[in-house]
Amino acid sequence: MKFAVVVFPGSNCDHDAYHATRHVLGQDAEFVWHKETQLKGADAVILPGGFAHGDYLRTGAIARFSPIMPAVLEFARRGGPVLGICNGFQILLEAGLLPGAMLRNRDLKYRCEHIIVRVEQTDTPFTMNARRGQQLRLPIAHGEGNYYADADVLRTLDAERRVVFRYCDERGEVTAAANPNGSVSNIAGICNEARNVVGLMPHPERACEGPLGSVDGLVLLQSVVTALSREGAVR
Amino acid sequence: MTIDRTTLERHGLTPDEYERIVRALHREPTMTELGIFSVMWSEHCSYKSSRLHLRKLPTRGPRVLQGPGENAGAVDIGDGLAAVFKIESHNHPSFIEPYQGAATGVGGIIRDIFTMGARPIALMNALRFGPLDGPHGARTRRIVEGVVAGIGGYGNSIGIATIGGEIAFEDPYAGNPLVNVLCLGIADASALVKGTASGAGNPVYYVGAKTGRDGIHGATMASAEFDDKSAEKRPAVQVGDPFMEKLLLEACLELMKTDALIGVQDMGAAGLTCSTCEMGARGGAGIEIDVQHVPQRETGMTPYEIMLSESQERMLLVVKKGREAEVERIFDKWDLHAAHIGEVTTDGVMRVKDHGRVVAEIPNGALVDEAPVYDRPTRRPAYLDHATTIDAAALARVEPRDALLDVLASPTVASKRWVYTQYDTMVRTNTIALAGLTAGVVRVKETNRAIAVATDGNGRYCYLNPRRGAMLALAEAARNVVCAGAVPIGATNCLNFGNPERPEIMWQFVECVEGLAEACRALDVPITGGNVSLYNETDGKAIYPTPIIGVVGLIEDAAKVVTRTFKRDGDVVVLLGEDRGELGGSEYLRTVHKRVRGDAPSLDLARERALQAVTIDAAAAGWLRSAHDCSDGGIAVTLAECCFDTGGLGATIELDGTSPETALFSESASRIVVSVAPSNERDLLEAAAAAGVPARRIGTVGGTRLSIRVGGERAIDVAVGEAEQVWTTALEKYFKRVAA
Amino acid sequence: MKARVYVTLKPSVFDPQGRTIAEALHSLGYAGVGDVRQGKFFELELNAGSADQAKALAAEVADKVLANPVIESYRVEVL
Amino acid sequence: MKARVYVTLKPSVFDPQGRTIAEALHSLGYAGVGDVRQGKFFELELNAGSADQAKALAAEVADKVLANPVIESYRVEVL
Ligand SMILES: Nc1ncnc2c1ncn2[C@@H]1O[C@H](COP(=O)(O)OP(=O)(O)O)[C@@H](O)[C@H]1O
Ligand SMILES: [Mg+2]
Repeated sequence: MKFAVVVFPGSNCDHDAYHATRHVLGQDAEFVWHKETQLKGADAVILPGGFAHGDYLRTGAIARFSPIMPAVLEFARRGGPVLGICNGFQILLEAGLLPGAMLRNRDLKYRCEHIIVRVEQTDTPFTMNARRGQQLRLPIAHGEGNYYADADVLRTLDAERRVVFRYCDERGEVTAAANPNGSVSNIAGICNEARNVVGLMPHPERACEGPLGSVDGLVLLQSVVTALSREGAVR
Repeated sequence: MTIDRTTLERHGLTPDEYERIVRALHREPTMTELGIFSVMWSEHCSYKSSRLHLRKLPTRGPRVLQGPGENAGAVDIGDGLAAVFKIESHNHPSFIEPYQGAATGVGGIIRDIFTMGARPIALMNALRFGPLDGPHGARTRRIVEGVVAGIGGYGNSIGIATIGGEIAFEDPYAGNPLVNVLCLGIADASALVKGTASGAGNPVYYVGAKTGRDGIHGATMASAEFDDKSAEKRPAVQVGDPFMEKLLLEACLELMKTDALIGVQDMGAAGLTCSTCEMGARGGAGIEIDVQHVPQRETGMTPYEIMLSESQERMLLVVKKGREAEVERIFDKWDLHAAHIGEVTTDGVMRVKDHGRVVAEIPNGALVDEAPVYDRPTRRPAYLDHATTIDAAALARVEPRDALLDVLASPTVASKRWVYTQYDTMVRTNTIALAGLTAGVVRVKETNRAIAVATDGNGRYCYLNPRRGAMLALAEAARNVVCAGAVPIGATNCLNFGNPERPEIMWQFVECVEGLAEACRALDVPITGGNVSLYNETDGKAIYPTPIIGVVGLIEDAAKVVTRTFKRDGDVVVLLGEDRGELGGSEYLRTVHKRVRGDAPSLDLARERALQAVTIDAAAAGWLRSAHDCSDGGIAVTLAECCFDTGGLGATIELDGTSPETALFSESASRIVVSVAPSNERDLLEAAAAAGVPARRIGTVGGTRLSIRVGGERAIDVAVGEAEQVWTTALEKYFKRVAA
Repeated sequence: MKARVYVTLKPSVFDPQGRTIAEALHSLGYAGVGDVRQGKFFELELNAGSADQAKALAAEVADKVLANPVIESYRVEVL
Repeated sequence: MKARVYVTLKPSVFDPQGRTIAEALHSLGYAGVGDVRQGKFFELELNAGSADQAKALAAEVADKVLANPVIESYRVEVL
């Protein structure tokens, strides 16, 4: 299968996503420059981390107007798997593919370290190989990962089981102390109504090789390979 | 035109220097020319006080591909690749505006690396601040927060992992903090790019941010002391734009894959002036530009202002004639507008026009090679007569356990977690030793190799004994990469000192340079570049003489990287090297007894070299479960740190000696604490014996307490968890927000 | 013509920056300062025929780009 | 009593954020937008006896904490 890694000006985890999908997972992967308008026949799309347009104005606010975004929206509408990592998640929020918005981290500081998330839902193309309740040790690296949604949206997310990852402690408990950025309900990642678009703040692509400190991120990327082999790709 | 004294003073030029200018030009300079000379002949750009002495540094070696003189140095790391690295200071701007000063410092050193054709993959920073409490505590905390946020703000955004560094807090930096940043990149060894202009008629391009009035005379500011009037010079600080630099970085690397480029240099200190004349001088050519084509952010800028502006994120490129369209296409792709501002000439002259009218015409040689060189007088400082003695008998007795906890809580020794979690330490997935565990280690993708980098420099040692202090700095930086299992292959240095016009400061400088040179030779580590930052004084008070040394080491097998933490119950703890009972200049004396006294620890370079060789071999053989050197705080701190970040693994240790304080806190150099599986103990001890390196089993890993006996008597027995709590929280305590 | 667009977090959204500043001010002894909220503003140079046109243009830009309606509200002022 | 403190980069200091926003607006087809500069503002609840006192307090706070005089300037407004 083939991953498209969209490159916005200022993306800086584009190579990480490419390396993980191509060299670790052994799948096909291609960069797609944001000024292009086609996804080059990709089976899954990754919006990588970084600081698109410097994150000036608001994270993701300018990137969502990129020429490639209509193609991403259309791909998502037809059910294609789309993963937004960190800045990619922020872009999905700004683009309206996922609900809510990002605020600055509660303590106003950028934070980079390994944290733990709990897999809440396994019926998305990015978590189908995981166990419900499985704990993943993943790095975070962001200054604005404090997820916000109003009470109505939160109710909908809960009712529709769309919170995919929550920050938790080593025992799997969702506690305030385990929340690195102040996100409402410890939300680390969510999906859309159709469940094919997933955004999360932690970086699974940085946790795919032992020497980097964790391989827990692999399950997300392997899941989408499984999902596509079962269900076939959307073109 | 007559140029009066005040004009000269404003330009930081002496009457003598003015006469040299007139001699070089065979006429009086125009104002624009005077401005150009003033920045090129500033201490910052001309190295006029240091140049004579820097020549003493060894710069050659079998692996050196590029020594000092280009934007950065480069060493061969095998597989056709080069490690490109350099260190740079941004001390003065960081004091005035901590966030932007530090951020633009990071931006500057990154440009030096990618202009060489290298992809930057790692950043390090060496920081010095005043105490976090006491009379200037509040100001210092603000500076620390700003500097750390600025380093992170730039590095995180541009996407280069900050993999390490070091921070110390000492009184003399309260009025003059140090911000030294190192960047490491990887390049194709056969495709290093130079800052050279050649080929008459080849077009000269300007690319990047527009030129504004910011930073005019920044280089001159970095060449003067601070006083209460420094506030007036403040607008010299600039706002960094990491997004622009990210675009420049990607566009330049893309351009470098073509063969359309002749040479490139960033516009750092002294901006357009420096890049234009240096590129011409290196290529034995001239460059002619017209400032009307320089993209400008403000209206009505004069040629003087355009030539001297230090606006950030700008580059000067020389490309092959006929390839213009290709070059412009690449920059357009990245939304950068490349402006064609001039041509290469054959006459060796830097010619600046304004709408066709010549406003400056200076032979490059006059600016670069004929810049003044001073052999400034030196005098051994009087403080050394008394500072180097300690009256050990007068020291109050302290319980060793309490002393250890005190030292662990000293911000200089304490965990820097509060700092490095604010840096993206992992982006580009090369970092293979998590932050805080060892020297910074990055793998080199598509090879089996990894590179370790460490920076070190102990200002107290250099204050008490500049020559030996500098030797110790190089030895310690090298030892740190060795502890990761790497072979040191090259070094860069940033020499931070006070006002060189004072003979005592100049003496410190010369002593340090000579000490550094001797250590480099003995340990076979060539210097490939560096930076000198002088005039680090406020109101006549100088910082400690502080050479910061960055050493780059090569690990052939990335799977064999060694970290500081004990790994397994039952492993044997071995001390390589030996204690010589040296408390002079130690962290213990400073923290527990509030004294900066005594002589710096002794150093036998032959022994150091043997120690490092044994450690490298043991790491390569796969014997080492952990390795950590003894430095600030002595072996007690080393052992404690081996227990930290392990989930509470302890050790039981027996040390020789009669005085627990000395045995525990002496900072004798050339010592490494390693742990090995019991089955490897003999191998290691035999290898050490064969190399003439003292080595002794001092205990075992296990339990949850750190217990140290000295001369058979119990000295320290503390729960690892308790000590670790002190060590991890000491720094962040200063920065906790007050609860509402 | 110039316009300013002021963007603030909606009252229902917690403002960590304002809160931090308020705390900092209290710890510095400014007891007279109560709540603090932080916002941002944009000064736009506009090429518009009239103040009304300028206002409409600024509002459009604010709506589409400068503010995120999920968390922010804005106000336009023509200078 | 309420006061607002507006903080902007000094005119001579380059504003990369403003420039990036302006470029984004141009590429979205907003040709009528020229230069953009970004600033921030703070809304302070103040416990002050008079408007003058409020203004003085806000100015002090602006000077000491809210603005960085090296690169920024500020303006105070009592509501
Ligand atoms: N302490 C030093 N040791 C060795 N080389 C040095 C030292 N200081 C400066 N250099 C070399 O002098 C040259 C000029 O340095 P510098 O003016 O800092 O360059 P840039 O303007 O690119 O920062 C560089 O090649 C640098 O490596
Ligand atoms: Mg340079």
